[in-house]
Amino acid sequence: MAKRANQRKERIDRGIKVRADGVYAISSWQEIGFLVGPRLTLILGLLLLPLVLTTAPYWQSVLGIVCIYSLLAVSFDFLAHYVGLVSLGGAFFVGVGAYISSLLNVELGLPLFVTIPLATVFGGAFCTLCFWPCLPLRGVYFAIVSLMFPLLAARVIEALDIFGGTDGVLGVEGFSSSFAEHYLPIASVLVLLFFLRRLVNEDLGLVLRGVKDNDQAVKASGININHLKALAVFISSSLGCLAGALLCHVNMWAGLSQFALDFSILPIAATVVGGSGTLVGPVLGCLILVPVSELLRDFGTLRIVAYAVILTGFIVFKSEGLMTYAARKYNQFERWVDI
Amino acid sequence: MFEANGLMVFYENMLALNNVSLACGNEQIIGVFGANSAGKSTLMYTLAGIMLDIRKKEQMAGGERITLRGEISFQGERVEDAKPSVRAKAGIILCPERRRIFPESSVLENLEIGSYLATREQAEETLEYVFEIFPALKAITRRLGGFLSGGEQQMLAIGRALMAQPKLLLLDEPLLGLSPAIQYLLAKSIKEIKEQRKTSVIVAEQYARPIMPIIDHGYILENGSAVVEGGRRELMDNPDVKNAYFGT
Amino acid sequence: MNFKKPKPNNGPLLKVSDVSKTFGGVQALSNVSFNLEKGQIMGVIGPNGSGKTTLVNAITGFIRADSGAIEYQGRNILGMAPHKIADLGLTRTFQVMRPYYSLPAYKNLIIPLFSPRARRTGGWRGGGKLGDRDTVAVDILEEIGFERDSYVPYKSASSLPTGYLKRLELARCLALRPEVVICDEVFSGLSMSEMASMLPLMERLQMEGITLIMVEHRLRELFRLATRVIVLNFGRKIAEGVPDEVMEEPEVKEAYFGSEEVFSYV
Amino acid sequence: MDIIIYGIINSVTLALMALGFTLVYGVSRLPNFAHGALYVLTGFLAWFFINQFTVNYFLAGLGALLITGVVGALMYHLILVRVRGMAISEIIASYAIGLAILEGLRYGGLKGGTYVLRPFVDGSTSILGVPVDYQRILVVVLGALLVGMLWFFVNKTRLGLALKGMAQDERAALTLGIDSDRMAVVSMALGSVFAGLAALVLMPLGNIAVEAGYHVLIMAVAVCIVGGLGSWTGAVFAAFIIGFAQILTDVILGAHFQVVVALIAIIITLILRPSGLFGRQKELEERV
Amino acid sequence: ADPIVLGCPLSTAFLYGWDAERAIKLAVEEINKAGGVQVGKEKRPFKVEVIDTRDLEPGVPVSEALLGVKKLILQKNADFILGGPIRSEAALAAMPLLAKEKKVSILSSGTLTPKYHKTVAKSPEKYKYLFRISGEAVWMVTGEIIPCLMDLGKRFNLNRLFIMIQDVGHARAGGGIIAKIMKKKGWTVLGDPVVYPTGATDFSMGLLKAKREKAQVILIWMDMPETSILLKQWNDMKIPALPFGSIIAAAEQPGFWKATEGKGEYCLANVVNAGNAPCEATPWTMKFVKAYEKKWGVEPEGYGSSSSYMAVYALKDAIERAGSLDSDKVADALKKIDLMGVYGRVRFDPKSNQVIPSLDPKEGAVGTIFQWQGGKRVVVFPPKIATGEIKLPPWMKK
Ligand SMILES: Nc1ncnc2c1ncn2[C@@H]1O[C@H](COP(=O)(O)OP(=O)(O)OP(=O)(O)O)[C@@H](O)[C@H]1O
Ligand SMILES: Nc1ncnc2c1ncn2[C@@H]1O[C@H](COP(=O)(O)OP(=O)(O)OP(=O)(O)O)[C@@H](O)[C@H]1O
Ligand SMILES: [Mg+2]
Ligand SMILES: [Mg+2]
Repeated sequence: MAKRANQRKERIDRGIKVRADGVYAISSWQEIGFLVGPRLTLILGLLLLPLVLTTAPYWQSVLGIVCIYSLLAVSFDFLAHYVGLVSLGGAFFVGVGAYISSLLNVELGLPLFVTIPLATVFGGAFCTLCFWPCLPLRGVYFAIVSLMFPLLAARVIEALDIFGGTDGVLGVEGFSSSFAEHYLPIASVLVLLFFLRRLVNEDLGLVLRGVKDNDQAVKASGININHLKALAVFISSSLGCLAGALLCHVNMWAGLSQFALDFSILPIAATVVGGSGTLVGPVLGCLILVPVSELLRDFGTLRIVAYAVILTGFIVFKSEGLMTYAARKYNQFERWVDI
Repeated sequence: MFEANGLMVFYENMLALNNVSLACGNEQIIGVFGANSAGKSTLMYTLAGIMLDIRKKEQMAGGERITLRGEISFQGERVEDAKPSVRAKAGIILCPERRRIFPESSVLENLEIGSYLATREQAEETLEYVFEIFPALKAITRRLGGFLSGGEQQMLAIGRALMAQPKLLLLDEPLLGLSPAIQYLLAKSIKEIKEQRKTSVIVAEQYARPIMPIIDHGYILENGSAVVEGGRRELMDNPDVKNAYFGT
Repeated sequence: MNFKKPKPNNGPLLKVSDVSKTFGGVQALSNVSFNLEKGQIMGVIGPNGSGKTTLVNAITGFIRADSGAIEYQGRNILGMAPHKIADLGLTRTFQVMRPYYSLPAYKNLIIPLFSPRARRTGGWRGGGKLGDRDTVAVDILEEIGFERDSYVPYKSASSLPTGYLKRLELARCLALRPEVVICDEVFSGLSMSEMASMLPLMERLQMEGITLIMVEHRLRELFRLATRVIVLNFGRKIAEGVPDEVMEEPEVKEAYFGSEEVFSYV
Repeated sequence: MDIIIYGIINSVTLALMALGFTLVYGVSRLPNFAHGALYVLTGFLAWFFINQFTVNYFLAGLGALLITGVVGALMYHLILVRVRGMAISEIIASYAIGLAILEGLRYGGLKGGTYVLRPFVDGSTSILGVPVDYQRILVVVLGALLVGMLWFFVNKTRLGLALKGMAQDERAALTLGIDSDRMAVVSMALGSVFAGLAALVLMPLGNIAVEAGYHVLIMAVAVCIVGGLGSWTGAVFAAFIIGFAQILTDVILGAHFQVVVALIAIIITLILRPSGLFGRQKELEERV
Repeated sequence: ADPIVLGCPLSTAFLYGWDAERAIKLAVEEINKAGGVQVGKEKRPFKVEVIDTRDLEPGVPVSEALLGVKKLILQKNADFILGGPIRSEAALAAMPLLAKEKKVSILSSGTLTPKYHKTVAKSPEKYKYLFRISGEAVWMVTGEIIPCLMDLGKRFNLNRLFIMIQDVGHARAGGGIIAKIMKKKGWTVLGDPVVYPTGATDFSMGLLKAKREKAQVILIWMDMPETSILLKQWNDMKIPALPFGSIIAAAEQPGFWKATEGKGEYCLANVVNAGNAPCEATPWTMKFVKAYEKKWGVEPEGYGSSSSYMAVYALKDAIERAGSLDSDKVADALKKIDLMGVYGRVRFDPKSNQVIPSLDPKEGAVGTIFQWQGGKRVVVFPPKIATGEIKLPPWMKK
């Protein structure tokens, strides 16, 4: 873009967003389309994809993985950018969810439509309990401790040889209908995305953001930040546990490797690529990164190298994240004006 | 020796500095006065080149767009495109607003870091000078910067700027949070710095009272424009200025 | 949270006795005592580093005093968590401003308005029931000097200049409908004309029954408000009383101004 | 006795692994998650030089260090500079680079246990009845030396101080004439060289394997954080705590629980001292 | 004619992955050169599709491997699955998936856990497509390692056993069982097994302990490459105990000698099936070893080489007898297989689909234990195929 003397680029909001008593004043069909368009694209897109992919069953199952990673990424994004707790322990949530769900399924014989919700709620509660003593930690210190949790959990299970030890829990029930297998993850992502987006814009969400910005001032406002953080961790870890529970039924197996670092790192990478702090961005990031990783599978050992290079490329060339960039381009237009 | 012409700064679509020109001769103290959001800090950042850095960071994060226009020259050379570190090497040192000291370094270390551009002898000599102006610092050399009280931090920030051997010292709200006695002493020292160390000083303040008596020339900023300009007496006699900056 | 109504007590609203605090060898406070009566405006002055902010921190629970007692409405609050103390109606501003930088100015107030105390009391001037938080927030900002119809209340706090941030600090306290507000240098960084609007505001607060402790270096303005001041030096209280009298005490002069020359300047 | 001797060796080993990471993080607040990769890279390069060009150990090591330093500097200059200040992006970007290097090496044939560096000095002796090989003694000596050097560099030299300033407040450093981008390049290069040095000293004890990269990274991060950011004493202490915790569990509970105990030690240390052993981060951040 | 696609989910960056890959490719090349596989009336070639499952890489989740298997089946249209997954967890985890997709699979490298064929035996109908042609841990221990140890003990009068294992399931199980049995057989087992986490690089504490306790044999069960460090340390410290690798990935490879600069001499290693080190178990054995060496430049490496090679031949045999690629038919044919292979007679247990082991190549699949002597791998067990005798290091002789 040529630098013009005595001119500067101006950005102007495209939509006429007027905030009046909590609703957007919507003036015309055009406006409505403008607002609803992108959201509808995402929702319909996700819902239709499995149908489009019926001839490529493998990609259908990849889509399921995309959704599972999306849940994790959204959970990370929520905790990191709306509460300020950067958790590198996504794998802990996955593992807890997977183990709870699979054990309930295998040991008690509960059907998966029962075990998944149970794992989500109780897994979330369990994770929150584990993280409770760490809530006063800040920044990297929290990040590192959270990173230790999945490592520790895997080690403990291994050392004590409980829950099937290194072999994992075998014989977990799989999805009986492929409809459920494909749509349950998608539906979870959409519903939870909607829920979280509402939440962060509600007053509670603002307070959480306040905790991130400046917890001292929140304390001075008479709010117990530990309770807030615990609540946030609960929400986020429930999401992670849901992902884990889904995963163990997709794989028909749960085991130690559910605590693997990949489940912590990939969602974070997706968040960075997609645009952190946008909640939709992480989903977008997963929609790109996971299939890319699958496409590269044929490369064999070179795959990870290629993947890392692509990832770095995204981060370097769109460091703000795709979603942030796209949203800006969509919502604003630019023009040159004289100074 | 230092001259800025037609400075304009936009934050996105907001005009923060509007065609501001300013000059500072050798061994002069220039005052820039203005109420809140008049654009004093913006001006200081622009002069020191920090604005370039802010713009770079904003671009990286994809946020708002900052536009800079205008010419700045220092000792006959154009510096408006020079990086802040280059300007600092040339002698333009900013003591930023809100006391940005290094919180995890001790007071002494803060000062040592400040002397990055100085020679060893200069550093030693200036260190003593700083302790002379702010004796309070001398007692607490080993305390971490972040633990200091507001006023102590302010003193430290000014001291640190001095350590960098400025030829042109830019002070952004130096009086903020200082006790009256120190305020007074600081004003006196600014004059001393100018005279003894052959340094020019530009001070941005909203609390004009202690500074006004020592300036050679002053500007009043309002909403990003320099509305009044003149020598010390001129400003002091201007009824509007008197009203706004000295109260009644 | 439902607190029992405090017992009607006829003692002082806030009673600080013999509070001391050291930071690894630094005696930041030593045996400071004072009483604060309801409705007063009390000034706290002292040279830089004399322990004023530390005193504020000790009262509001941000640091734990080593010894002594702090009673508020007859209840000992020493060692209580800061949020609990704030919930009792004892709030403070921060000397180094701590707004929520990523939020617009008015959204900054949503957070105190969300607190249990604001919900109970309805926020500043609220009649017990809290209305729409956004509206209340903008109302409060307007009262405190943000022009309602300008863009300022809606700007992101990170781009606000010092003056507004100072007021935002105060607004954050007021949103809680506090009983005591401790202001740590709210006047510094304000220009004369802004000060002109702040002084009446403080007076109004006093009239509304809010008790104020003001830590200040701007003595002129402080003395127009405060009925009583205490002076700290090296963590010790060296004087207490009516402003004019206190300023005449030689120890204060010595500690605070050093020389006559400076004094006359002030 | 053997507990003490091997405890010390293990601790110094950990400290060495962490040095480069601590340096970069301590002085430029850049979590260099490619640390482990640089470690392995140096080892591999040295091996390559020795075996391909049959140069002597010293030259090979020097060459490897040089290249690693340049790689580190380029890494910053080309990539990390664009995400500077966005901590999470920095982590992911550097991790991705590290991944590319490590897996690239693996693709290039670095697999299995066949890549080894020879010890500088062969043979072993016995200290107080405990057999110890010379290389391990060398590790302890060099480790102590390097820690001392680094401490001196960071606290006493102009460059070190400038780096430290930049880490704490970049904008303030800019006003003092410190060119933050150049400084970060310097610190990355230095950090990489230190990672490499550690590799050259430690690798003869084992073999050159990709997995070591991940292991070293985790240990380095743990030591650095447990010690408290930017604190040298802290890092050394942390290395000793973790090091001895490992050896002790090895003896008492069995190596089986080594990792469990080390992890628990880390978690507990941080819960008790939220900014690490010698860090003041939390207090500083909470000072109002 | 259309090729028959063999999907191989292998962890190709690791010994137990690439050994299988190389052996399978070798077998396929031989078969295709000879005209291919007779399916009904037409001759069809084999085609190999390898996917890197990374399951041996520490920290890579098993779901990666599962996705790899899925990809082979759903996208690469693999007709049969050969080789892996390699890691036990991954192989176990893949069972339901393979059963659901009704794919015949022959496991031939990695996975030693008895749980695999026991699971098959438990629901034979569901898992009837799953075979394993390589050895499994129970036989290895009771049929080979224990007898070999007893031999050793008798010959040199040794009876103090010290156990060092890696912190993985199969090693812990194996180490535990060996300890128990050896105790029963009158040996002194010194303390509990010393367990090392995967990736450990310092074994001095354990070795010192062994020395202190006057161990005479150190039983090692580790599949990580760092084990070569253990042997270097063992040699440096001159620990007077013979290292006996029940599973010891590092020492199986021909490159081990160079990696330890000869310090690994005297180490014993079990390579599960004959043919993974040169010997004359059957006429085919050396033919295989030579062919492998010719194609890949090294002797057969890990313990999955000869079995993976045989897996292809067994499959060919079964397909030809079934006359079709139909999973049920091929599975039935595999069940009835009786083939003289590289490591003896190949037959599957009718219930568990596990290859039937034996000490005699004429009766079943034989194993191999060798010792490093002068840079060579000398087979010392079972006696029927041995090419040399066990030696003690000089510092052990009194
Ligand atoms: N990063 C930014 N983005 C957008 N607007 C900004 C930014 N920084 C400053 N502004 C706006 O520019 C105007 C001038 O701000 P500036 O900080 O220069 O004022 P000031 O005179 O220094 O005020 P104070 O005395 O309170 O510090 C203000 O209206 C402020 O809101
Ligand atoms: N956490 C701490 N560790 C060490 N010293 C501290 C700590 N907190 C405060 N101090 C020291 O205690 C003294 C009192 O600090 P305080 O902030 O209370 O001063 P103040 O009266 O508010 O000064 P100012 O007017 O400059 O704001 C100072 O000298 C300060 O350096
Ligand atoms: Mg300003
Ligand atoms: Mg203070």
